[in-house]
Amino acid sequence: MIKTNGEIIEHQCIAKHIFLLSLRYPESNLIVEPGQFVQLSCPGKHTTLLKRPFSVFDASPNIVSIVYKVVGKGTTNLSEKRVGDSLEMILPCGNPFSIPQEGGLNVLIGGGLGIAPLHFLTKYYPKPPFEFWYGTSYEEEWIPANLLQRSGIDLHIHADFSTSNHHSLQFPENLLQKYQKESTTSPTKIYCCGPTKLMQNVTKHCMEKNIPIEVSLESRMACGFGICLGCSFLTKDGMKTVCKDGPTFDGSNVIWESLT
Amino acid sequence: MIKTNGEIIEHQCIAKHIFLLSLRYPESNLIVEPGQFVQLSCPGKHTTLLKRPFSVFDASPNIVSIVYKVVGKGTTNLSEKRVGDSLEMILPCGNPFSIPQEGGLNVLIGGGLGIAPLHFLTKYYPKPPFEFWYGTSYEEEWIPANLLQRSGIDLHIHADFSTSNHHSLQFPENLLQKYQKESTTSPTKIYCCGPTKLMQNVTKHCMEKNIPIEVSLESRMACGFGICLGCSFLTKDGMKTVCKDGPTFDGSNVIWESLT
Amino acid sequence: MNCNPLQTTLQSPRHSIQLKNPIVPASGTFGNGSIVHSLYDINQLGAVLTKSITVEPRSGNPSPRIYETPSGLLNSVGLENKGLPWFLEEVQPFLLSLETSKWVSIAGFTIEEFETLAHVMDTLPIDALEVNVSCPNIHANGVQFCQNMAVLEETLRRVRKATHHFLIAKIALETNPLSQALDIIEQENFDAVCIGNTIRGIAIDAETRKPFFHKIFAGLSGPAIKPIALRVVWEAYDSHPTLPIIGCGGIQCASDVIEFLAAGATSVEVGTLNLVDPFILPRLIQDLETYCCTHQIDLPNTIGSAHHSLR
Amino acid sequence: MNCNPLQTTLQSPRHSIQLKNPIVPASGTFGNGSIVHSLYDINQLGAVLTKSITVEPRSGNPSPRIYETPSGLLNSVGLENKGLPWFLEEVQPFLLSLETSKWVSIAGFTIEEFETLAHVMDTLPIDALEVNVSCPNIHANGVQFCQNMAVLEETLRRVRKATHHFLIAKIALETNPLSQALDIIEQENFDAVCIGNTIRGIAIDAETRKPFFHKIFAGLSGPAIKPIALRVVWEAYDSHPTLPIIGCGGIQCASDVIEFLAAGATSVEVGTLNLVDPFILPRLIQDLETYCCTHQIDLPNTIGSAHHSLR
Ligand SMILES: Cc1cc2nc3c(=O)[nH]c(=O)nc-3n(C[C@H](O)[C@H](O)[C@H](O)COP(=O)(O)OP(=O)(O)OC[C@H]3O[C@@H](n4cnc5c(N)ncnc54)[C@H](O)[C@@H]3O)c2cc1C
Ligand SMILES: Cc1cc2nc3c(=O)[nH]c(=O)nc-3n(C[C@H](O)[C@H](O)[C@H](O)COP(=O)(O)OP(=O)(O)OC[C@H]3O[C@@H](n4cnc5c(N)ncnc54)[C@H](O)[C@@H]3O)c2cc1C
Ligand SMILES: Cc1cc2nc3c(=O)[nH]c(=O)nc-3n(C[C@H](O)[C@H](O)[C@H](O)COP(=O)(O)O)c2cc1C
Ligand SMILES: Cc1cc2nc3c(=O)[nH]c(=O)nc-3n(C[C@H](O)[C@H](O)[C@H](O)COP(=O)(O)O)c2cc1C
Ligand code: FES
Ligand code: FES
Repeated sequence: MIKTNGEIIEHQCIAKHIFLLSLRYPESNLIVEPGQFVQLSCPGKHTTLLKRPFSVFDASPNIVSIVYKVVGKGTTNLSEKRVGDSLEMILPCGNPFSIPQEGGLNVLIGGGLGIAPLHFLTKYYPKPPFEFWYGTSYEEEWIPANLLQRSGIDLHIHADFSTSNHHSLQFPENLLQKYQKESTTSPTKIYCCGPTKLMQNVTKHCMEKNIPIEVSLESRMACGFGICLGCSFLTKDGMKTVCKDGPTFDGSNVIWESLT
Repeated sequence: MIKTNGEIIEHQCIAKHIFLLSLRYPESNLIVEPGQFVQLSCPGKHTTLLKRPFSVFDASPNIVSIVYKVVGKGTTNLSEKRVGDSLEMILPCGNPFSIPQEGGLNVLIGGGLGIAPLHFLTKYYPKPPFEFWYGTSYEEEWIPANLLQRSGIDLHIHADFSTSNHHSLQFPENLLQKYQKESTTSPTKIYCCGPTKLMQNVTKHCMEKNIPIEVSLESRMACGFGICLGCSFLTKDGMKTVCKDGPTFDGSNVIWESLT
Repeated sequence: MNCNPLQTTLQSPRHSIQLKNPIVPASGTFGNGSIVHSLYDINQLGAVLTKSITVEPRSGNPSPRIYETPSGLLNSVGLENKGLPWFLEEVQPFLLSLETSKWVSIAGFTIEEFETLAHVMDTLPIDALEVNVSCPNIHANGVQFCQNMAVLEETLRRVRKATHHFLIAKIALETNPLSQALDIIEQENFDAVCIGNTIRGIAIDAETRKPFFHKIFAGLSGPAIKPIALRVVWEAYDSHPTLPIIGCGGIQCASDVIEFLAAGATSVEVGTLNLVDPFILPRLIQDLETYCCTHQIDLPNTIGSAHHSLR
Repeated sequence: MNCNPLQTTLQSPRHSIQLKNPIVPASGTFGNGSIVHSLYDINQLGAVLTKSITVEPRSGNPSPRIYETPSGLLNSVGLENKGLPWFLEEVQPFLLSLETSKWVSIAGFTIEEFETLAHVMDTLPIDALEVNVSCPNIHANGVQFCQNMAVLEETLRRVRKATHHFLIAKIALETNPLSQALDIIEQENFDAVCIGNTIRGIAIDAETRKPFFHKIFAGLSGPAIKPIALRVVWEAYDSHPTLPIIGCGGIQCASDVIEFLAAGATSVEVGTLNLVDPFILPRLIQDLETYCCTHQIDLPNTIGSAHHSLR
């Protein structure tokens, strides 16, 4: 984990209130893996103190990309930055996803911007077969498919705008049910990232069907590297920090009620 | 006085730590006169709350220019802004200089960035004859002569780097003495802007020689338009605010000791 | 959409004043209103509140008087004002010409001065008198009036006797014990409390390593203190739910106003942000209107609602 | 240039500890040091101070625990820690392996718990014990230990009896009356005071108009509170010039450190800024060195210098 300055080399609006941001930093030997995140300082008109956590959407040597949605002070500041501006950041933070099995069928379920770390997973591990299910409740927040496919892997993208429920709870259940009816092989592993309620539901489903489930959790964070206990929550193995012990967890270990 | 957004259309480093910044704003009927200032918000990496006061260096319809020196948080933020960025500002603030007499000899004495409002004075009133004396203690902070002359008026610029005293106290005295020896006509009015000590000295000289003296004062400000009394000081007419009753004052009215 | 009006009522057992909306400028950060009135029509504000007036003219503290802190402001203005006779001659006519609630702030350095001020103000057709008991009492070693319970009680009693006006006690956020001070405010028949004034802080010039202000101590205001002001409002509403509270400290946007109302304030005062943006108050009123519309809430039900949510 | 070393000595009548420099992490914002030690060598710090330990394991408060305020941070971590036996087993070996001053923070909810903790820590070869008397006392209705003078006195007395360590009392910035609390700290033979902890604040979610934290109240830290912390340090040095003060509250750069030293602190603790920038402490040490060099000052003469400038 290092602190560095990232120079913005790409910044584009890809959906309503949603931006793709790529930053180049000088350190060349950094390994950034899928599931990890960056702590990005977001200075500007709106005063901010803490850095903001964003999942890595893509990374290559010296470059890290995120996809973010404008929701408040820091992300509003961010949206006003331009190519050439530079931002302080800490990276990589947290533990990556476990390595997807090459032979098996890895199913990725992303709700909203939960897509970000899953996209990087498909890109980082080109070999294992993935099925990528992506849902969002608002059509205008849909991330263009070409961005998700630009890694050159053949993805199965299932979209479902039919639900007005903004937690998109139905979307994975519908799909999981459909999947289990139509498919012959069962997923060897499910990776899920999105709203907490979504991850909780998927985990419940997976535990019933005995499918290994890995989730990437969110929490209000201060430090992002395990020293403040601002993001602690209860797991079956006791208190854990989202930022340092996670954000990737075995879903079956999470005590969902403790993640308000 | 209005609040508006200024878009940066020009931003260049013109001397060590010194920048020329021009902002374009939409309101077209605003009259901005020499001696007035703008309150500029300076957001960025360093947290600022209050706007910062800067003398108007130049103005034309819809455009205002300042010359500023990087000394702290806000001006550091400012120096990182680029053409196309936009900044909130309040303008025009304060009272302008009185109108220079057309027949007489108006002598302008600027120390350091005190040059800014005086430059605008020469530009705004093309007719009266001006003699422009400009001093700075640090050669590297010298504002290029072409910037001061770009208004097309023939200026007499007297520079004096010989003093190591960083308040440049000697420079105006030397010049005033020299002037009085060599010249036949006495100045009809002196306008002075610069470090407080400089203005105090020039005022003393002028009062001795019975020359009308107008100064442009500085102070720590909060509001910049007369409602907080943060910039009040004692004059011979009682307490006055630098921002609203000034910043231009008859030098002989100022009680210099009250301007710490 | 069905939009509710922003009217709010400060209602005590003996008095009540209705405001067009809960947005009031804080004393000392709005001049006496006339400068701002040249920028926009200040009659749209919930009330207009003047700079604290003292019996004698005061030239205030030496400069420098202003020091910016992270998201805050230290000021050492020192209650500069031209004194009571000047107020009556110069400020009064303008104030009385306004068509909104008219509030006057008074400050004394002795109990007698407070009494005199209240007595003189009693004859003016103003709507409320804000009694700045967060200024130092020269008889009690410079301790603030609101920090010494016996002094506070005596001061409020004599002010109450001197005037029939709607009376607001403006206390310091550090007031201790808060609950006792509020008891006194209620017992002495004050009609509302303003929570609160600036918090005592200092600044040191790192270059010279000397105190930045001649008087060493200064008052901290602005967004930095908001979480503290909000907490004191919460505590006051919790212990004294029927005493109208005017919340003050660091307000800069409509959601800040909503937070103060939800914590228990009936109206708010905005200070430092007037200095940052002279046009903030009308925008706050507008944004508040929009907020109430889009969230389909009305003010009476919002006041104290964060407490009710717990029950 | 002739550069003076940054060494500083916390010197009480009975004890003294020497620090390489005045920069110490504040408890709870540095983990127990091992994570940060993987980022840089924490032996370069003036001291290493652990997260407050309690007798029993505590899971702390429910999430959310963090709320950003203008230039500040409200936290409701609630002293989460794995308890004393875990500390002895897991933290102690790492701490004792360090080559700088080793400080342990203890927190109790009863006087007995403080006593137990002090007693157990007495046997460890650590350099100082910071006693977090700014946490709520469950016997006194949750009032902080440092806010009830009788409780404070009894607590400090029993802790002092239980250990021979260098003892630091960490008090709240709101401690009232401050001077009396400092008298007690000196009388009970504590060796230093840390000023101070977070300030009580609240946050309300404007969307739901409910308290943001389950426990309603939370602790405000960060640059927002610096002018207040600096003021309390100033007052403490003014009234108790021989009691070593560790200044804490909002420090983010070397000039902040200089300001705390000039106000009377012998060393400082840095909290929230560790969370913003994990590498801040070594940079502060470097910048402080540069500052002292370019300004040609040494630390011993800087401590309290803002007071001396007035005489
Ligand atoms: C491990 C992790 C990975 C994340 N990855 C992404 C990502 O890839 N893309 C993305 O757009 N966002 C991501 N987030 C959420 C992102 O951090 C927040 O949206 C951001 O911090 C909001 O900052 P703000 O200043 O704009 O909002 P603020 O002004 O601070 O708050 C506005 C609102 O934003 C929400 N919010 C604030 N902080 C958080 C937080 N830490 N987590 C969730 N919601 C928050 C709250 O609803 C709050 O009311 C991630 C969060 C975590 C913890
Ligand atoms: C009427 C008026 C006109 C001015 N015109 C100009 C101008 O044309 N060009 C220019 O460069 N500067 C001008 N100044 C000064 C300018 O406002 C300050 O340099 C600026 O506010 C510093 O902001 P900062 O955030 O960078 O400094 P901060 O971080 O706030 O403070 C750093 C240092 O800057 C100095 N400083 C801060 N505020 C002021 C202030 N209000 N006045 C003077 N010094 C201050 C102090 O030495 C302080 O220690 C003017 C000031 C006034 C009152
Ligand atoms: C420059 C300045 C002058 C002030 N003068 C007064 C005053 O005369 N009387 C008073 O009661 N409060 C005075 N205050 C305090 C404000 O009214 C207000 O209580 C305080 O600033 C907190 O609110 P804020 O954070 O919105 O500024 C003053 C504050 C500032 C910043
Ligand atoms: C997340 C967090 C956890 C804290 N935990 C403790 C603690 O366990 N014990 C303690 O004495 N202080 C604790 N504090 C208070 C800090 O040590 C420090 O006193 C306070 O944050 C003020 O300093 P700062 O403004 O530099 O952060 C904590 C502060 C924060 C922000
Ligand atoms: S955010 Fe600090 S421990 Fe996770
Ligand atoms: S800066 Fe507010 S009155 Fe001049």
